[in-house]
Amino acid sequence: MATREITYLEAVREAMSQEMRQNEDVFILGEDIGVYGGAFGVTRGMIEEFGPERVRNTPISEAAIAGAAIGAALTGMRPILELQFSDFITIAMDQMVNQAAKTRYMFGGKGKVPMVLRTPAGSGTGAAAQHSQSLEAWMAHIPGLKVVQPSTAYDVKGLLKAAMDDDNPVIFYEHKLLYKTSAEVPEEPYSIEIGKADIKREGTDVTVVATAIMVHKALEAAAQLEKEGISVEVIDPRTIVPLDKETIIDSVKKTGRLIVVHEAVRRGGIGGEIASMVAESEAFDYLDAPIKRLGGKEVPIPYNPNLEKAAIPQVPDILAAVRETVKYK
Amino acid sequence: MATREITYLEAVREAMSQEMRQNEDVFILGEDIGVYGGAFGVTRGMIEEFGPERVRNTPISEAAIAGAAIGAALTGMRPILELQFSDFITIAMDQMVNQAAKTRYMFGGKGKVPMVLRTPAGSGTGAAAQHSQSLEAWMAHIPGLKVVQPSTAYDVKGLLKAAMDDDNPVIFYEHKLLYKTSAEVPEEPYSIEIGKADIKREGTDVTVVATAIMVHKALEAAAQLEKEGISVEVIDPRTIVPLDKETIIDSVKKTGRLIVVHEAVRRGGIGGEIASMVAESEAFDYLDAPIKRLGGKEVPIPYNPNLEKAAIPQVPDILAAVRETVKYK
Amino acid sequence: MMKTLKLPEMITEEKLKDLYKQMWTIRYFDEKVDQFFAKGLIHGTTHLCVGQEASAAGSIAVIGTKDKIVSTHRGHGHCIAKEGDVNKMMAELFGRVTGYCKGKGGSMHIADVEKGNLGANGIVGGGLPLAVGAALTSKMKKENYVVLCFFGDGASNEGSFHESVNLASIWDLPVVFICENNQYGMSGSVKEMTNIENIADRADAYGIPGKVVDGLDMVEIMNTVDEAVQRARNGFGPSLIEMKTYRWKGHSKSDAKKYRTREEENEWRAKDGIKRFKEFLKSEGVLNEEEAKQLQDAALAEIEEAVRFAENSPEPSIDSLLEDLYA
Amino acid sequence: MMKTLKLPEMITEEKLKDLYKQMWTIRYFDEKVDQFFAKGLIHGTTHLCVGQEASAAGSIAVIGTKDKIVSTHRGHGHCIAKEGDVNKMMAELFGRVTGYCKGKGGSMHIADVEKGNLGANGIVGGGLPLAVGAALTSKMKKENYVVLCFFGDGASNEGSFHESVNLASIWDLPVVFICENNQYGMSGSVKEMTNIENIADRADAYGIPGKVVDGLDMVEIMNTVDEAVQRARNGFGPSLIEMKTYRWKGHSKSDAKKYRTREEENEWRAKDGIKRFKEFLKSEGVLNEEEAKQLQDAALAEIEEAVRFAENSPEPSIDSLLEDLYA
Ligand SMILES: Cc1ncc(C[n+]2csc(CCOP(=O)(O)OP(=O)(O)O)c2C)c(N)n1
Ligand SMILES: Cc1ncc(C[n+]2csc(CCOP(=O)(O)OP(=O)(O)O)c2C)c(N)n1
Ligand SMILES: [Mg+2]
Ligand SMILES: [Mg+2]
Repeated sequence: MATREITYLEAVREAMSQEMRQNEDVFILGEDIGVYGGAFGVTRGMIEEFGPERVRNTPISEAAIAGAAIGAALTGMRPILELQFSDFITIAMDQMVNQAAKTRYMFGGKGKVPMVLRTPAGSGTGAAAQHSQSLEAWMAHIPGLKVVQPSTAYDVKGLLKAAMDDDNPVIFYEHKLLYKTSAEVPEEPYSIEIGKADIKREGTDVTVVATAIMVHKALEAAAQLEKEGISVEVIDPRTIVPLDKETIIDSVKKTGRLIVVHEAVRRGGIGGEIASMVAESEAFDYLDAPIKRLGGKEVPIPYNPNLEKAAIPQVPDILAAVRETVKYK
Repeated sequence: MATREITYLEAVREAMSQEMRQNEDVFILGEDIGVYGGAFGVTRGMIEEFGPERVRNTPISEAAIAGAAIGAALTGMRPILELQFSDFITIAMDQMVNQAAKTRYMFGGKGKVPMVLRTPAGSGTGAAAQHSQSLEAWMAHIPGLKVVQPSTAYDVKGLLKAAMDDDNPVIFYEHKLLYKTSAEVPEEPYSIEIGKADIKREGTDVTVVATAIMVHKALEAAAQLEKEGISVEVIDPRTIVPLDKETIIDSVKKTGRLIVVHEAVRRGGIGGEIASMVAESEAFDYLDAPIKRLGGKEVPIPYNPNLEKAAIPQVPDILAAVRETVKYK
Repeated sequence: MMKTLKLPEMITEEKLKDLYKQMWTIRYFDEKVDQFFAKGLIHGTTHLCVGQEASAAGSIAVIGTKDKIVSTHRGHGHCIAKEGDVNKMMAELFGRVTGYCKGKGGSMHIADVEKGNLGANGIVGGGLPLAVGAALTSKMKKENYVVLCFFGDGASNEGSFHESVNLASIWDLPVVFICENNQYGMSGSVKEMTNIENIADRADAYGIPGKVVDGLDMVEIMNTVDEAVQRARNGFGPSLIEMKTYRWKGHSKSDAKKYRTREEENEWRAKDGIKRFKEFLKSEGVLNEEEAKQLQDAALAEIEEAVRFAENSPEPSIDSLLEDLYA
Repeated sequence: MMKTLKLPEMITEEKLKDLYKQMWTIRYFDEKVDQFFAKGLIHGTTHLCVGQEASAAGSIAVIGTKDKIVSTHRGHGHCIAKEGDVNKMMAELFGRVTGYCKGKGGSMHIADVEKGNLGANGIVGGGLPLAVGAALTSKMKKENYVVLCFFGDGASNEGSFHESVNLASIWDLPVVFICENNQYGMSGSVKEMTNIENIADRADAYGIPGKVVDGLDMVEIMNTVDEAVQRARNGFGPSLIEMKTYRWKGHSKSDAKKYRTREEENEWRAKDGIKRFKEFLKSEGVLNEEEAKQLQDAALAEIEEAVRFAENSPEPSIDSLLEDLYA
């Protein structure tokens, strides 16, 4: 397949556009996704290609637009809902959790809700407490949803294709700071299985499971640590529901040490799930050190850029955690 | 203090009534809490004593009534919001998470939101998927909230007093099936510190940390296991934010084995947090077996009573987990 | 016969008789459920629409199989009217594997997707956004179906009502919002919980037609809903129809009904929509007393059969717990 | 002087002059912020109210210190009008410890609880329920204050609008809902996003008065809000006032404004509320051109001082990260 370097943002747009060209049932709805191109410019140009019927600018009504996506999905469409900031899922929560996630089960296996809720998450833009959260752990707690967190332009295109092809509601987190990162991405559509982790870097001394933007920080840390003679394996789960337990467990069995890193607040974050899953697994006996979790501090994301950075794990935090873990006897 | 046996439900009502007699600023608002007495009868008789101004029947408008409580709290009242079912926090989520939890921090330490959101949680009443959830892990993930889950009539009265006295937003989970359980409860108001676990039963072989109704199931299991010569320590954290890490860690250092049990869906539940916290602590070196987590299955709560029971941990599950854990070599 | 009054085209004499029977089917179904609850033979909770049969039967009478409905927690009547199978309904309430949801949903989650019933809903106001979405499909796929979206007076104070009606309005979607105003939420009266005369007046806030109808008058219901359905089908967008009605029973299983008086209950009971429909049919010469009795008896027999069906159906296996989640 | 027009009692000549200066303070503040953003000297995002000064200044002019406001993401004007301190505001935008929120909140979370500004809000429609709660306190504690609740045209499509206005109405709470209709949300025009002429017409859905005012006409604003405030203060409950206005700048930091035309922008700019107020004051003999110039210059000087203050203020220490969460 021919590839070229494009950004994460372009990859999202390309995945949607290619799908919409192929499948009449796919459409997007969301706030300001029309001529404005969405708050982050992801849909820019799409209304021009697909028209206002398939790129539907909505009122600021998160509950109704989420429900409209669900109702449309239940009756044969395959909507993509762009939720302007992932923090606003608080308003669409009832529809996503009490309707989308449960409909099929409550109905005894009838009906399906093939929709993707795409939404930018994370801090780093100075948008403060109500526009910077990482709330994926909430969604991961809800049976019936799938939860995806791509970290690269390559992954985001393939995972979005898989999400659009999935017959279930998928919550698809795009990290704001990743939009401008780029990678080699095939021109043709391709699919990355939902539920398959990616070993972003192989290593032997310690396993670092990192999500979203933390994948990049972990890789940066790993490159530095290599110089110190520490070999770090970096695993990007890519999807947290379903979670690729096997890849993680195998890695820990090899390295004997595990650090989990995410941007979301540590307390109650998905790190607890991953760490516990490993500790309960056959990998327990291979653990040579306590599992460490790095995550956001127990505060809302502050506005000041220095505080904002201090609120979430940074490369030095990962370095310190790895060093401490490998030293553990 | 004089005590008598009253139910959990009566204890909740008594705590509120005593507080309202004392403090003019305390009032309750919620759906059908007036002559109807609330969906579970908790406020029965209160409108007769305190009148419709202080026992405010609201429209079915969860976002507005949560926000009204927050706004009232911010300006000097001390509201108690009765949310009819804890599942409906999905509608009040933006107000609780993006407003109540963050206001003070966003404002740089100004303003305070002294409110209690009381809400019945859990399954067991046949009310199915949208009326039976245990979503406390969501709230525990949000800095700025406190999260309380009392398991006995005694605890509920003392914890509710502490919650009403707290100057921060407290999410107070009452388990539906516990309403009718009773215990010796002092007549006078008393306070149980938020953040203090209770060792509900002492033991030496294994620590079971259980929340809400699972405390009772754990105690039942412990009683049976005693006959098998297994000594189980049952710890009820009572509040999951703040969490009394010390009591749990000390117990695990003593027993060397830990099982965490909650009704909420296991994946992404607070069990992961507790298990990881212990695994990261000094107790790691004392662990003689992998930590086990028991929690709800990865499905919405089904309607059929047998399925409903099978969806969450039951006494036999705890028995099996304990036996397996103590056997681990 | 059928000379004095105009009725929608599809409402033949045959259909009128069916509707009369259907109203009884609804009533008997819910009366039976009430008894089983009282005896503790059905668990969970349920919301009965005894007294409100007309709004379900009359509204759904004017749409076809391909049209859709979105129902509520008080949804047995809607389901029956939308060609629902009372056996499967009763079995569901009994938690049996032969039920609509294989015993997983219960009263609040009965759905009949094939027949266009997109489901009851345990969340007050939860169905309105879904109805908008279903109507959007109709429009985008040019399927030309109409969605009837039922909700209560209480639900009209949820934000989802506001957002949904506005959205349907600006997109001209084929949905008819039907507020079954039975005067109360669980206990909060519409008088206390709103400051307006009619919920239908809220239509103006969205630039759509709003109509108040006597929710016990089948003729008025059928004509008004039919007009709104035609409007929707022809691409002119949504309407809001309020049906003034009353639930005879308590809100759900335990309700001392302290929030209303005996007198009020009796007044409304006297206005019984079924009796009224019978009088109408008799006066129009469609039905005589004897035929009426036969239809009523047939309805009862159906319900009794449904109970037998339910009772004789097996419980779901525990293994089925983990099934049916993902498509 | 001041003979031709009736104005609310508290609007003395002195106050009129203050208001004129205040409008410039607001404009200069936001113009300055705009420049700093363009230069990348302020981070995050911000929403400027250049062009909309009148609705903030005029509305807040008729309430007192003990009264309260609930503001929005486009809240600099409200804050300044509610006795806000531009030094603390600018310092906050610079993320400094001397800012209103010690650098933790930024533009969208500036609050001045002591002065009765309950805060800007990053959640569209997020402030309405809070305003209802603040008004409830006033009523329950008999504090007799009134709450002005600002929100945008876009916010009027959020469920929280509906729930809040209904709740305030049935409880007769002292709150005045002020919709600053600047014709657009981020990009969605009010014409596309609603199907009605005026957002104020939604008042009927809650049984409260609804008024449309020219949001660039200080006199009309002051009189209309004053009437609603008096109504609220006297226990007659909420009102909904819509102010037709326009934001001159883009929605937030990057906005190509493709959703509107240059002509439209120019038309609205020509209607500048500040210029209009000056003409009014001149015609009433309250102000002459020279005094006007002095007030305007004084406003600019204040803002320049605010910038110096902000620039010279220290950043918060990293240690402060974990402070200020719990009371
Ligand atoms: C979001 C939500 N809030 C509250 C409830 C509890 N509840 C169930 S039915 C009901 C009353 C609904 O009133 P209305 O909409 O008028 O319908 P009715 O019951 O009268 O048919 C309430 C409060 C719920 N199920 N969902
Ligand atoms: C709940 C929510 N949805 C969406 C946004 C993103 N957003 C911020 S301002 C805005 C437009 C608001 O429009 P309006 O209420 O008219 O206020 P204006 O910006 O015009 O002053 C949007 C969509 C948000 N902050 N909160
Ligand atoms: Mg009702
Ligand atoms: Mg606007």
